[in-house]
Amino acid sequence: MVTRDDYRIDEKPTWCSGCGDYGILNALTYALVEHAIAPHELMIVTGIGCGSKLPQYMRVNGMHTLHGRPWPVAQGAKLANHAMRVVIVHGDGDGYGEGLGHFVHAVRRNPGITELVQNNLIYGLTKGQFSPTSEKGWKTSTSPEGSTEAPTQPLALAITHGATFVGRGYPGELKHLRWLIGEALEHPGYALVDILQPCVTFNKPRAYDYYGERVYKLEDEEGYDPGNRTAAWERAQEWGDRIPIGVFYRATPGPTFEALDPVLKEGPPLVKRPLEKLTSAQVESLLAELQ
Amino acid sequence: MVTRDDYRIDEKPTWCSGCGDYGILNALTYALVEHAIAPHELMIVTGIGCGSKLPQYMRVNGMHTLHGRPWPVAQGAKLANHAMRVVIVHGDGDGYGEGLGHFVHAVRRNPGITELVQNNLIYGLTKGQFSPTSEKGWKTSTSPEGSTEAPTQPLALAITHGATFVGRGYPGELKHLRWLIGEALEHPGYALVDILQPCVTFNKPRAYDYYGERVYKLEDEEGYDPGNRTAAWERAQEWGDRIPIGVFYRATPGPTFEALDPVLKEGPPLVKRPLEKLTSAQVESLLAELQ
Amino acid sequence: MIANDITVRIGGEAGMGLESSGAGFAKALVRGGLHIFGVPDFYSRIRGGHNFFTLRAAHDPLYSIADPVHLLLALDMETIRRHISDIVPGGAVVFDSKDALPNDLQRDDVLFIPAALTQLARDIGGLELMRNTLALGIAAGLLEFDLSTMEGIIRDNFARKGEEVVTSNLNVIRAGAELAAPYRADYPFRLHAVPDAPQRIMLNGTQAFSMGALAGGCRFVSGYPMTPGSPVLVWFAQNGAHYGAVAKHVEDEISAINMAIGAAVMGARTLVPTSGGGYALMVEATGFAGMSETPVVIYNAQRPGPATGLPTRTLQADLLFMLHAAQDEFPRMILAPGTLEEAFHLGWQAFNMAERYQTPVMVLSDQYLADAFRSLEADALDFDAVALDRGALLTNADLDALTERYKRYQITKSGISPRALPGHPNAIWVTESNEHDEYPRIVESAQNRSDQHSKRMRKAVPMAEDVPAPTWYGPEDAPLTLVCWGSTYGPAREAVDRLNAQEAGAANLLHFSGLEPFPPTAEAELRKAHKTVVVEGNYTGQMEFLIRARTGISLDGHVRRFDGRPFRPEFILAGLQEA
Amino acid sequence: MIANDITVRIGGEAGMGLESSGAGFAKALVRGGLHIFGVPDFYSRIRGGHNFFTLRAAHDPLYSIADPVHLLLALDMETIRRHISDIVPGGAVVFDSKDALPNDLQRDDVLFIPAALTQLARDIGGLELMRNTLALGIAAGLLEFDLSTMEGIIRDNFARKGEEVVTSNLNVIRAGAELAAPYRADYPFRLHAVPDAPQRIMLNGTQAFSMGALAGGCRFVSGYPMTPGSPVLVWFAQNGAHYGAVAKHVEDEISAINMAIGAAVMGARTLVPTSGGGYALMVEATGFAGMSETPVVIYNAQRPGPATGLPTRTLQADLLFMLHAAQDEFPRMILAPGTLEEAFHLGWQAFNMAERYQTPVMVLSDQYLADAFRSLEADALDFDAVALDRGALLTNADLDALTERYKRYQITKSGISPRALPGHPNAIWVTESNEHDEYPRIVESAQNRSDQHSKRMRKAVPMAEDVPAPTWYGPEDAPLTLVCWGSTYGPAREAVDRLNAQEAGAANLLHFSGLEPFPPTAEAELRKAHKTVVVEGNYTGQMEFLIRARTGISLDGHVRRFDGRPFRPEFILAGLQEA
Ligand SMILES: Cc1ncc(C[n+]2csc(CCOP(=O)(O)OP(=O)(O)O)c2C)c(N)n1
Ligand SMILES: Cc1ncc(C[n+]2csc(CCOP(=O)(O)OP(=O)(O)O)c2C)c(N)n1
Ligand code: SF4
Ligand code: SF4
Ligand SMILES: [Mg+2]
Ligand SMILES: [Mg+2]
Repeated sequence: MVTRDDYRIDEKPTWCSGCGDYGILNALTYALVEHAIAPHELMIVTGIGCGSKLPQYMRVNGMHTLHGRPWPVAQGAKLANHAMRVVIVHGDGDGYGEGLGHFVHAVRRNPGITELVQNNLIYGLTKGQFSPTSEKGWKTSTSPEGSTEAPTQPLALAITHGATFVGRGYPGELKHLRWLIGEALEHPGYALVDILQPCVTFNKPRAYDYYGERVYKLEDEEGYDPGNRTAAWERAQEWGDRIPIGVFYRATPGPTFEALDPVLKEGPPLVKRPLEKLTSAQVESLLAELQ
Repeated sequence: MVTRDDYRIDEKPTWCSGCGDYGILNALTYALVEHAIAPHELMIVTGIGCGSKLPQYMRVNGMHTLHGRPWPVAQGAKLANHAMRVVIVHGDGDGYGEGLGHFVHAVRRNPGITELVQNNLIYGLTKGQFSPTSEKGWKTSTSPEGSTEAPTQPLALAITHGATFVGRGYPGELKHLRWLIGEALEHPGYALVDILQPCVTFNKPRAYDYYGERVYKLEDEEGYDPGNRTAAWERAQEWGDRIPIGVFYRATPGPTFEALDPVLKEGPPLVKRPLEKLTSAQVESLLAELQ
Repeated sequence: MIANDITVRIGGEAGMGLESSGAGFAKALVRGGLHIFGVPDFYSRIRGGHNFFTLRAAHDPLYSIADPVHLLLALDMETIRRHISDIVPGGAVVFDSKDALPNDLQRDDVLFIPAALTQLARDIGGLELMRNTLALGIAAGLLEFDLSTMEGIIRDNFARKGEEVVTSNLNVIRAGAELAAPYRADYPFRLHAVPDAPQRIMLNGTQAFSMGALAGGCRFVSGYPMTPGSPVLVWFAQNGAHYGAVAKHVEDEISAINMAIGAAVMGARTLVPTSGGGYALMVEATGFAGMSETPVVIYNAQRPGPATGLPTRTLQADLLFMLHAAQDEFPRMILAPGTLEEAFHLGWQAFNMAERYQTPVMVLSDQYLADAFRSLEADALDFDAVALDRGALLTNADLDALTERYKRYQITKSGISPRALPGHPNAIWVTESNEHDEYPRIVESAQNRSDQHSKRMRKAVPMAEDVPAPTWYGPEDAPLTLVCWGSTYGPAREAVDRLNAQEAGAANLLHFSGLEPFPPTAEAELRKAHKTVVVEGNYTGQMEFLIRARTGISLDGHVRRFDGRPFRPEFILAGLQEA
Repeated sequence: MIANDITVRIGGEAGMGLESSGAGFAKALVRGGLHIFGVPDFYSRIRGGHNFFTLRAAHDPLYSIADPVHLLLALDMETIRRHISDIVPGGAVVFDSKDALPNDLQRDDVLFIPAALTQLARDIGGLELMRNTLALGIAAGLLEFDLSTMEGIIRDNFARKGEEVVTSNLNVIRAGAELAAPYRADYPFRLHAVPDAPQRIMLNGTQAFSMGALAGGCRFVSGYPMTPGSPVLVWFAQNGAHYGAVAKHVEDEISAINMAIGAAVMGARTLVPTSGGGYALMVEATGFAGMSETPVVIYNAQRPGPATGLPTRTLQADLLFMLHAAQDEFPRMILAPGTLEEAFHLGWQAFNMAERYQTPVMVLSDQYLADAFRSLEADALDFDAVALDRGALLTNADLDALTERYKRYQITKSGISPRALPGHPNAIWVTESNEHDEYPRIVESAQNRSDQHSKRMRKAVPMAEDVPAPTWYGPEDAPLTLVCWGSTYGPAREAVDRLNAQEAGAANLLHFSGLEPFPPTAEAELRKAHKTVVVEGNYTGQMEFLIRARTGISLDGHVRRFDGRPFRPEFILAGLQEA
């Protein structure tokens, strides 16, 4: 049995008190325990940012990589050892900014990877510049007169590129977030959970009180059908007085990227296969080409 | 008056005979002439690939940049001199592969730039690897058992991120392509024209005969309303026995990226302003902060 | 009573506002006629960790901080734990009386001043965060520094927050000063304001370089936030618009430099600020600027790596990286300012060089130079000296007169081809990334390649004449010569001063602020030295490597540091014992 | 009748199929018992331009092509225009009789053979494209090379296209041979098959390196197409699956290297093939591999730049770039094979080194080495010599026995920390990009930084013992020593042979295939030389720079080439006159 203690480590997070990342860490740990995933079966891949320090605050395998690059690292890890659970956790700047290209390319491959985005609509670690999800007009140190860019639409974008599990969570709704992460972990293909993460230091107007008033659950929404792709795309763009959380879109995924690979589609994970010298038959077949 | 001769240069394209890039070069030149845009008022920014050599085959200002990077170069050019027309021309590998992140970020800024994509569903210049728009299962030198990735959805992606002119052309429909490019050039904001470009050497199954049988014009489609964003998003994903060309989506754009810049919103283009030493008043105001 | 060369250190956790209080106190000292040198030491986190700000003040200009601390303002116990051993005998520690002082942190020769920092801040000011202000009040009281100057700073800084905030801050600082009074007799150090001192300015390397760049005509800045380079981006984002400079925070570093190149081709003077890890993503485009002969200035405030490394710390380990960055070869210039004055002057000169030679110019700063504050005379940033030279830029009249097809990459003896900005009907051309001929057309012949590559590389000849020559400091013909580059100048200079104070004529300093092209005078200067010791902030000795590669000269010794902390004179002097 | 050391060149436009016909002819010669050396010279375009394939054949092993051409097969007039002056007296030109031969291209001492190449190819074979085959038939006829061997190749190559294609190709080649008959009397050169020669193999550097890598346990290749590096990616995409190697063409170079790092951390031996411009985008991640101590092999087939440059040409100008790539410092190994055998052996050894030292290993190839074909003895690729050494890799049993928290970055004397692969319950750890302590936790203290940075850097000491030492070729103690690295070995070796043929003992060669860490024996070897001349393919002399930086030794002269073309022995000999 997996318990919370398995994930406990003697390390105090360096996040500000009140930061939404605590709730995410908490929800993730609970979901992992609930779904009986042990630390050694799991690899958490993060980028660079406040939230990306998360693997330091759990007892878990992690890769704390480069800003914007967890996606390729995670795909390499999954291909090399598809028996491991691979979960990406990173910020909006990391995932939807510097790493946006990787994100889209990864989504269309449907790797068996779960992605959680600590979306605080700001760059936290570098002290408060506007991010790719900041609203137009947002004033920050690098946009003193307000950002002039429309925010990215990561959920709509994932839906557009064939993602089959697209959700949004909010640490103010901790039970819901736990459930949502759990559903994502159980999804047999790529799953995205975007998380409204309050940054109490650099994005004060988008803190718990703001979301508290606006957030509603799609699961409570009469007639909302997460199987309707077009409706999901439309709903994914809703932002204002009402902000939806929950599962926007869910469908049965096709085979994953790793399952489609000619080498990996059968047999044990790549790194579990013995690493040996080529046999003489193999050498002969190689040399035959050269004669 | 601008004439075709203004654009003529004594340089034979290095494209294969029958390559769709000839038609695109032709249609672009005609559209420029029709819309009375003179070569010196225009900057064509390209990436790296077969089609990206285009500015060598016209008498025009060009920037033949790096693979995947025309977007940032073009935005820099436009910000520095917004009086110039800036047109991006590049391949699918360049624009939707290596450069995909820049593409999305640029779209959401709505710069006053027209983008034409020579989309041949293949890497031409590097001799035929699958591209981000290649269909799943496509066999190439780097996908001998067929690509395992779902293609990017650039049109749907642009619509999702607020583009207000999104079209697709086909050099087999030259008059239509000319018209389409012309409309894009006149659009007072960011405009995308994706172009089905037959590559007769490395993508023989997707040559003129294939498209000839499948392509239809949205302009001829009863009841199709390019003002309906959701319908446009759906239609943009149609690909198979019927392949739509024409204007998928058109709306009135907001102010452009350059028009929203605090420095550029008024006055002449940046590079037309005299470059002079700081005045003593300016120096004083700078030093005042330090006292 | 020692009233000169006093160091005050304030320490606590991230999020306690140390940076702004430290800077505020520093400014007060400067207004009080003192010279200061202030260095922040911060963790790469928003909360927690151990941050501190060291502020040294003296009557004469300072070039470095120094080890001994005269007054420690400890907002937490960790501060005492870390810095107690740096305190000079007779020095003092101010700490929050809510915390018990453990025995192992006590020292007999140090004055401990417990004060109810948190509680008083809350009671008097209404906000715990004001305990910094309280502590500074105590410092002012203890050092007998003029309180009204401190009050002036508070008024300036908080004016826009309303009279109430100003008043509560004033109350807090005054309370602090009063609190100090009973201890003054037992504390020997003083920081009296210097009457009739000229009005001076205080700034850090970020500001000096940014102002230099702006003065040098920089009108387009594109960057992506990365500590410690982003302060230049932020400076331009916040100040640029008033002076007609466009500043864009864009999606990534690749975009930042390519945007700058696009803008530069059109004719804007462009700057790309970053740190080493961000620069790593700009390597390909640096080559594009080299190939297309596009002027662009790249500013790298170095920090320790590799990879994410230590984001808020300092190092000088990107020299050889930037020197060789990008596939194949092209001429580039590398400038490494050692002082604020150099940061300002190389700031504007970089843009002239870039346009004169139509190639990338790199400015190597580091976290230490970027963040450390210094006082300067009001006229030290010599804006009058600034001159804008755009190099071989064709005017509209030149272009009107053009009768043949314009050759953007014309082969010339100097390697420099007259440059037209796009937009003129007579000069229609393509910025080329492929190898090309003069027009440029894409041409692959061996002869053309050889001609064009040689043309580009040839630009290094005139560039070498223009690169700043190494400069001497200290007595001629000293038996010991320290050799340094970039920000190490300050502490090395003070180390030399101290050596000469011990024994006149003992040491001098050869400082490089131009590293590529390698200054032609360098070899001769180096040969003048007797015993040479390189002082630089990296593990392998990059400057030593470069000097040996360029001149064959193996220097005699070195003092190196690679722990992310800036050099101090004491560190260098200790290192010299072993070098 | 000269029947040894004959050079045939076939030239025409891109799209005419020269590459495959050249390779086919070469293979036939090898099957005929001859040694060959074949070099493609191609434009960066799909159609047009001027491409040619040079094939030299001899009885003894060849290490280079040479200047004189004995037979030119000209598929267009441009081929004659460009190469007529390279033809030896008595040599011949085969050209398409549909084109008139201009007067200025005629030479009295050359035999011109007009043949209706296009028409006959169409008439006999049904396809104009078969004119290559026709021309090769003429070549075989003229050189009296055994036609049945050529026919064998045709059968092998076209078998899967059906009997009809085979037959028409055979008809075409036979027609060519017949066409040649009447000219044979006037043509003095012959390429007779060597009876009873052992069966040999023919391959290029791409194949040699790829096979070495595969043999060395490479099981994960991620890349993005870029000439001339992509052939390795394509090789693995097409062959890897048969041998259990995953090969992925991904969205860009940044992704390629980061994927490889992810896979390497999990335990796969990973390879990233690219060219310089692609590598430019991998710089940041190289540092991440350095910091996180992740083994990854990076293969760079160099081409001329900067920027897009000359995509299909060769150069050796990325040495210093790769040596210093990425912010701050970390140990790396740079290997530069000079021959196919070295490409094979360094190919597998690279993976051992990477895992042994847990750091990036870089293999520097170039377009010339990657694309040039050579014949080798059948057992020249010594697969038996391959040994797989995974270094300090903890076994499951080791991990089962672990009682304390696993320290991924344990401080050790050698700097190498025992490595666990993720997945074991006793070894739970985080691959860290920030500076970290042994576990690793993110720790910023000066002491920890110093300890961990030193630990990493220390690995360079054992690495230096493992880096290939420079090797000598030719007589000891010769008055002249050529010094080279990488692919220049072949032509330099032949230049040395020729010098010694002129005057016994005149010259030898010191070849570097290991460049970083700088081989400890290099200085002593260099000091043995009397007069040293560096032969290398770049403008500034990067090897000279490196040798001076590492040893202080200034070599005596150099022969350089930077026009994108490979060295040939004649070029070196001519250069020596000036060096
Ligand atoms: C290549 C590179 N560029 C820039 C940085 C500096 N940097 C560190 S974190 C960060 C942004 C963090 O924003 P986000 O991903 O939203 O995370 P948050 O801190 O908000 O959790 C940046 C720009 C870096 N480390 N690497
Ligand atoms: C950084 C970088 N990576 C790879 C390449 C090699 N390369 C040149 S063109 C190209 C792809 C071309 O595909 P596309 O953009 O679709 O253009 P096409 O040739 O099909 O017109 C590639 C991968 C390069 N020049 N630069
Ligand atoms: S700065 Fe914002 S995101 Fe970062 S730890 Fe603090 S509250 Fe959280
Ligand atoms: S390879 Fe394809 S895209 Fe390139 S020129 Fe030929 S037909 Fe056109
Ligand atoms: Mg964020
Ligand atoms: Mg393409």
